[in-house]
Amino acid sequence: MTEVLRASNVETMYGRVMAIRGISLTVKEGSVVTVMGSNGAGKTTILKTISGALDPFKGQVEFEGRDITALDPDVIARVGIAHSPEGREVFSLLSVKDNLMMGAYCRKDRDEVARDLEKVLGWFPVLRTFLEKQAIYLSGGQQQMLALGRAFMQRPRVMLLDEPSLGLSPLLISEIFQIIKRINVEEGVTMLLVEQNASVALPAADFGYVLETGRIVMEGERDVLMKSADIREFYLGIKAESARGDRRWKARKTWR
Amino acid sequence: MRVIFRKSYVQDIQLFRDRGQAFWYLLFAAIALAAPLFLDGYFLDELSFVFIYAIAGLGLMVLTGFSGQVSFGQAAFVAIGAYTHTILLTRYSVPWLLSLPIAALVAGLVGLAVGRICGKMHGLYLAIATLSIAIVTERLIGGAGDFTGGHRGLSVPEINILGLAIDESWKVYLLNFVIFVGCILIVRNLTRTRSGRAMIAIRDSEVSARALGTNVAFFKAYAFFISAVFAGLAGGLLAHAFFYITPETFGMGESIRLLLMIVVGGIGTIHGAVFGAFFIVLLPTVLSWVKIVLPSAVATSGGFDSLAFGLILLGFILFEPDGLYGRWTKIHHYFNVFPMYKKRSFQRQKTFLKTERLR
Amino acid sequence: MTALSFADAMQLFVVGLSQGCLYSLIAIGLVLVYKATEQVNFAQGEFMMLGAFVGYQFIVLMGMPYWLGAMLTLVFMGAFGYGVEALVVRRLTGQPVFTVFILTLALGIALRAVAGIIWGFGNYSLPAPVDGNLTLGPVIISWASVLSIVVTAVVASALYLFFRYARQGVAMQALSLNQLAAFYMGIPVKRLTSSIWAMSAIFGGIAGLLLGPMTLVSTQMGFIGFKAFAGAIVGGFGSIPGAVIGCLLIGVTEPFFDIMFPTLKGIGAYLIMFLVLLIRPQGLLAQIYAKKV
Amino acid sequence: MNGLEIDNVSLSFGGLKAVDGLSFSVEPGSVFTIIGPNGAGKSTVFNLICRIYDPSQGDIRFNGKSLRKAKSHEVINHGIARTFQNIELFEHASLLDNLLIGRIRHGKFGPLSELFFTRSQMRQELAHRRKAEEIIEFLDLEGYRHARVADLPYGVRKKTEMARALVSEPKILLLDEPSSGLTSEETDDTAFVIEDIREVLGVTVVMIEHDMKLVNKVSDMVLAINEGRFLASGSASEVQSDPDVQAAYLGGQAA
Amino acid sequence: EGLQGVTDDMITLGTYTDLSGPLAVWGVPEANGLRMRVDEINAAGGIHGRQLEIIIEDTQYQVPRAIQVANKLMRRDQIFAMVGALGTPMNLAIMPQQIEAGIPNMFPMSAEVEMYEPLDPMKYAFFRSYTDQFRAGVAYFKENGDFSTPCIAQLANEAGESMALGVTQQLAEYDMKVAAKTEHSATESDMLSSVTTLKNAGCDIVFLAGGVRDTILVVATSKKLGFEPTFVTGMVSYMDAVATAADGAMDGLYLVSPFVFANAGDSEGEAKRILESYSEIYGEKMAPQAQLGYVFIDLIAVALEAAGRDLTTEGFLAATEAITSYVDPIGGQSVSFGPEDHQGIESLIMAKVEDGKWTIAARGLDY
Ligand SMILES: Nc1ncnc2c1ncn2[C@@H]1O[C@H](COP(=O)(O)OP(=O)(O)OP(=O)(O)O)[C@@H](O)[C@H]1O
Ligand SMILES: Nc1ncnc2c1ncn2[C@@H]1O[C@H](COP(=O)(O)OP(=O)(O)OP(=O)(O)O)[C@@H](O)[C@H]1O
Ligand SMILES: CC(C)C[C@H](N)C(=O)O
Ligand SMILES: [Mg+2]
Ligand SMILES: [Mg+2]
Repeated sequence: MTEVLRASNVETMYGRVMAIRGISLTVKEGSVVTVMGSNGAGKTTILKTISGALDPFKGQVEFEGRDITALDPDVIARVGIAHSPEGREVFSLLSVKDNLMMGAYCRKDRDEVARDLEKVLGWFPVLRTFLEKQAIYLSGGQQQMLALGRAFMQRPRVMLLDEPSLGLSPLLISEIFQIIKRINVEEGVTMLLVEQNASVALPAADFGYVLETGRIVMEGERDVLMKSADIREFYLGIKAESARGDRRWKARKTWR
Repeated sequence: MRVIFRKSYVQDIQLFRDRGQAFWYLLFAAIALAAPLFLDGYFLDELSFVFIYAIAGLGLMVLTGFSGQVSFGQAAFVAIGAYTHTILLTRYSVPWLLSLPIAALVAGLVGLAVGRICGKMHGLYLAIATLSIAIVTERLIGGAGDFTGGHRGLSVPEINILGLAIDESWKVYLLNFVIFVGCILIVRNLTRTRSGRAMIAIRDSEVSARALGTNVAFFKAYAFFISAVFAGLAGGLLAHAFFYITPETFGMGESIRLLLMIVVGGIGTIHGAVFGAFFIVLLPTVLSWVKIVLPSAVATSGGFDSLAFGLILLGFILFEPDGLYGRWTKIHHYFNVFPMYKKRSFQRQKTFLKTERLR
Repeated sequence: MTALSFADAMQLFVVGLSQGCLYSLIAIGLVLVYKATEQVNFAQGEFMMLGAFVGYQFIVLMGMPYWLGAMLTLVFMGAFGYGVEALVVRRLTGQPVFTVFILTLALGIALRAVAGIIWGFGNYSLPAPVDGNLTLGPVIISWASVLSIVVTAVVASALYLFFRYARQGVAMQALSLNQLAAFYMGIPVKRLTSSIWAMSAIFGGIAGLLLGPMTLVSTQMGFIGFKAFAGAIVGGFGSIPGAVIGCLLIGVTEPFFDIMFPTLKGIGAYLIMFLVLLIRPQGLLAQIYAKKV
Repeated sequence: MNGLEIDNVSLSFGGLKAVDGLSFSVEPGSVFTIIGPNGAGKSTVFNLICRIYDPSQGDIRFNGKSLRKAKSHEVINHGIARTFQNIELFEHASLLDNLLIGRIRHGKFGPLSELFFTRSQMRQELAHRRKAEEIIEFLDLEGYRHARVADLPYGVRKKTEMARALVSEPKILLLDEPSSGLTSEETDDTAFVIEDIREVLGVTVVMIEHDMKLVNKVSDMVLAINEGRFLASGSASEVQSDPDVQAAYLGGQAA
Repeated sequence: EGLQGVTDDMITLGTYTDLSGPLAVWGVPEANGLRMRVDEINAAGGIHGRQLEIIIEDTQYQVPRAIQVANKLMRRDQIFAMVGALGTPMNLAIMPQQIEAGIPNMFPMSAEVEMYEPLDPMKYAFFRSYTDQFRAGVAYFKENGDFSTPCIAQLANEAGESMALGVTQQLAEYDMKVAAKTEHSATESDMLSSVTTLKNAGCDIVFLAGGVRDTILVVATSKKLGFEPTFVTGMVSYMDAVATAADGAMDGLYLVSPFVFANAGDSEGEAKRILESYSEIYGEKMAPQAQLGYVFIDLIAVALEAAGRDLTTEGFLAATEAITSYVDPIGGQSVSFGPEDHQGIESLIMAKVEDGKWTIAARGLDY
């Protein structure tokens, strides 16, 4: 498998705040890679830096060997990287249908687009019932489905998904990950996945990174990570009940 | 770099952050009070204008900077203050000390009414609605015939406080300065109490503000009231500085100038209003110095002043959208961390636009 | 006040209509930019003024045939609008709205000064695209006014369809709603934004060429832009049909207001707008929506 | 009757019945959870309680008093505070200022004492500040006190909203998906926080939540709704074993 | 400790005018005229060995700006006298402190009566007041041709108000009233409604108490509707742009003015030389406002010349007061002052547009 995406030594600042500090990661063609990390670790920042919404202060991002550092996000999107952002970011006053069609803005293959639209509506039947409704009036979870569908409509080579399961019902969460896996397998789309809900994300992934305060503190194949005690405790939520008892008491993460 | 250790909550609330800051502000105040000793009448008059415009700017800052209501009609309230004050002084012989607050209050009440009526309007709608108020006010004052002096205007008597004639530049200067300081303190107090916070809440999210118990309509109107009181006060003082008032004096141009002022100064901060006033008032003076070194064909061409004014503003907003105060804090930071200063601390990240059509 | 004869009323109505159409052309320029970027161009009146002056340059000073001069003017305006966005306005993306207000106000001040320095601060006459009057019974209307009505109708409906159905039209709305997401979709945001400014400047230019002959060309003529604002606001800022409806409403009622209050001419438009806003704070075709929480 | 009562409430948007004849009541001092598939109408119920929407039928009562006449800014005076699903913070203000704004319902409008910052005003401000600090400590937000809210990561913003609701000292707290965007460790913390809110602060909690682990841990009572209608209610385990709930919401795999 | 604005080899004059605002049509040529005469005088060796300097500031026709620039002229630049300062409201605002500061206000570019009344040693006006101008205009038409239904179309500003006042005052002399009055703002783009009002009132004479653009619009709109009363406007519109506007629609428009707008073609001698040399320097026809500027400085020069080398403000003012038989070198109007009379041009003229050009229909108007 070849690498499609590589970030080397990326640092990104918000004004005086350095949000990620020298991050390097690689994504292999056709794989699902997940980035885990607690709040404010910098996961969103990584995705935004890759997709060009933030300019890194240092470091490089490459897509299929091409340097895409700090290009405009629309150029990066046309290269083949779709980003489903944190907080959904749907086009609030456009109809659901227009939202989806905006995903296909750069595509010329009308027939394929129509077929993809059907596919998306098949995955998320609610969207079909609200096709002409303005996106803002969808419920939170419905908007999340829309954002995912829209990213898929781009027919990208790589999808960057920022918390795709945010606000979805348990039923849909498991469905979403099946769909992600399916897109990955059937359509050959590479996935870089940021997810709080590691207990569903990690099993669906091939490889994982763990991020803490802007640094990568752990990385490895899924199976290796699944066995790590820290990952199990802090991200998968699997632990001996007695370890925490019912009072607040925080275990120490050993990598710090 | 100075690190502030906070030892009590009072520190965040009190007037000055720490002793150092108190020292600097008091030093400035002392210099300002002593200015008549070393500045000539010209500069004192200019500074008087700065203070008066700063007062009007503070008002607009409360309205636009804090409560987020953009007003293109602030000059209307200035006009109402100026006219009320002048008419009270000349026609009803009301003592100055009484007339000025009444003028401010009258402007404030008109502002309150406007705020009440426009309470449901947002952004551009409010901006244009207030603009129309300014246009209509100008015309109505002009059309009101003898009572307001019509389009021909009114001449303004000298300031006379309890028999004491304020007839020289330095006296006027000191008077304006004192009122100016008072106004700053009042706005500062507003920012550190409930009403000020309510305004900020309305600016950032009306839904949450309501959910937390803010009576949005009330505080919007209140912001209008306060800002119109300041405008009216500035109007009263401005009338004296102008010696003669006509409705045209407070036209649309004035309203826009006030708005330009607070944005150039730095929207949303008290410093911004003051810095902006310095900028707007002193810029022509600076330009006239610049003209001395320019070839006369350029300097004397009609339109040079406007062009320079427009371009400087343009440049300002482009390169420092945070305004003069924003720039000032950066310079301040630069010196604070001097040897460790890193260029990247000011790297501007890309910013993106998001709709404000949802309320 | 003597009673208004039917003929006079018709005359006022028709002229109000053509005046309303001119306001609409300026307003459409404003709304276009707003629709695509949510920026408000307070210099739109000055764009119109510039268009009139450039037309004056080509047609009067350089003596070109009218239509050639007019075409060149529009080409110039297009390039100008594109350039203004690409070089100036773009730098402020993402800043609060009033920063952009102020930017365009400053741009307007600078443009007035530039025009004055180049062409002088006087009043200049510009030939009308078509001469003569059309007489319909008691009503006299110049062919130039008829032309402005036709142009407005064509422009407004074309734009309406464009935003409704064209892919680029939808994309422009999308980018005004959420620019970042539009970028993520691969929409060429920068190019579209500049194009929309170019379009808007072109409409400003058309308005200038049409208005110039009626009111004389001068650096002050841009102030009429504020009435266009009032019209666009009445209609609901951001809607093309709204802008047209609002401007026509203002254009048509204004002369009747003036007849009723002959000494208050000039403030009717604003009073009408204010009244409408009192009843509908978001204009007739509201473009502001309740946020879902 | 004490507590919150929703009595046969309906609301539709156009043709869509978002809430359809829904009734339930929340015991004071309990943690009440609403679950249901996306678009079931859960957030809409909160919006109805907070008077953002007006129900087309039915009544909402709190401690026996009907809320139907209240304006949306008066709801909090009954002691009802909430958070929003999509986070509605005062973005340009600091976290601390956000919390102080949360204190708005405490304190009267006194223009003179405010503008001249009298001593009593100072005392009031200090009291607000103390309360804010209490909540900051309670929710572990010390590090972010002076940060601009717009710059905070998602999870912290979520917590900030909860803090802002808490400083208003409500009797009942409505939480819309408190754990969304949190890691499982942080979700565990949230569980403790919710317990503390109930036990230490004595506040009734009504929450909308999709994370069944959290639901199981803290809820006294769970209500499942679908398409605006009642589906099931009872203890967490009862509701989760309900076949309708499983089909519509859990997808057979109770977490 | 010398006299403000006067050194051994220099006299500094100041003016504020509109160089880029709505009245820049007046201000820009005025400034050129002022400068031209100053340059001429300096080239000829100055006055009593002193060169003249004139500092011109732009007000954009806004009072606040005017106050600031006037403050600068008076206090920073230390001018000896203010010459040709433009704008009624600006002059009204600035004059009191200017006079207090001992700086004479010479020939302001405003025909408001306050420019010379009440009598003040420090103020000298060139024009007779707007009110007088329009009174004379009314009287002229009462005598030559008469009218029955007089109307006013007024611009909503102080000059318009003063002009309109003249009309009503003079009509009162004949026990007449204004039949209809409209008032408009300066930025109007369409005057149909005003014209309809006037037309419906059956006006046979309309006094246009206003500015430049509005005059053109009212007259042109009326022509189009076939409404053709006698139109009489004021000196503010006295410029080529008005005469040539709207393809001959302006023909027949009357205008009352204290000064005469001279054309190079019709002039001879000194006037012709000035008009032509202006065109050479500034590359355009010498507008009447430029002619005024030129004459203002010329008058100042006359007074300075008479005041002698030992210049004092009093001496200068006395010399101005002593000017009695000065003839405007361009327009030919005579200017005189006296101890009780600080207003220069007495006689008014009636100009008229014929074939797109201003001609003189009558001289020596009065009421
Ligand atoms: N606009 C901003 N300005 C300043 N700092 C910011 C900004 N956005 C994020 N940060 C900081 O950058 C850091 C990383 O934030 P980021 O949003 O990438 O975290 P995250 O891992 O995605 O967290 P979450 O899971 O909560 O979304 C945080 O400490 C945050 O405070
Ligand atoms: N203002 C509105 N206008 C039109 N439809 C609306 C509006 N608000 C909500 N809806 C619709 O009502 C239904 C219920 O929405 P609600 O937001 O209450 O769902 P929810 O249960 O909170 O879902 P989620 O878990 O996804 O947040 C949805 O189908 C939504 O599309
Ligand atoms: C002569 C004109 C320029 C004067 C001007 N209308 C004024 O009196 O203000
Ligand atoms: Mg994130
Ligand atoms: Mg919801």
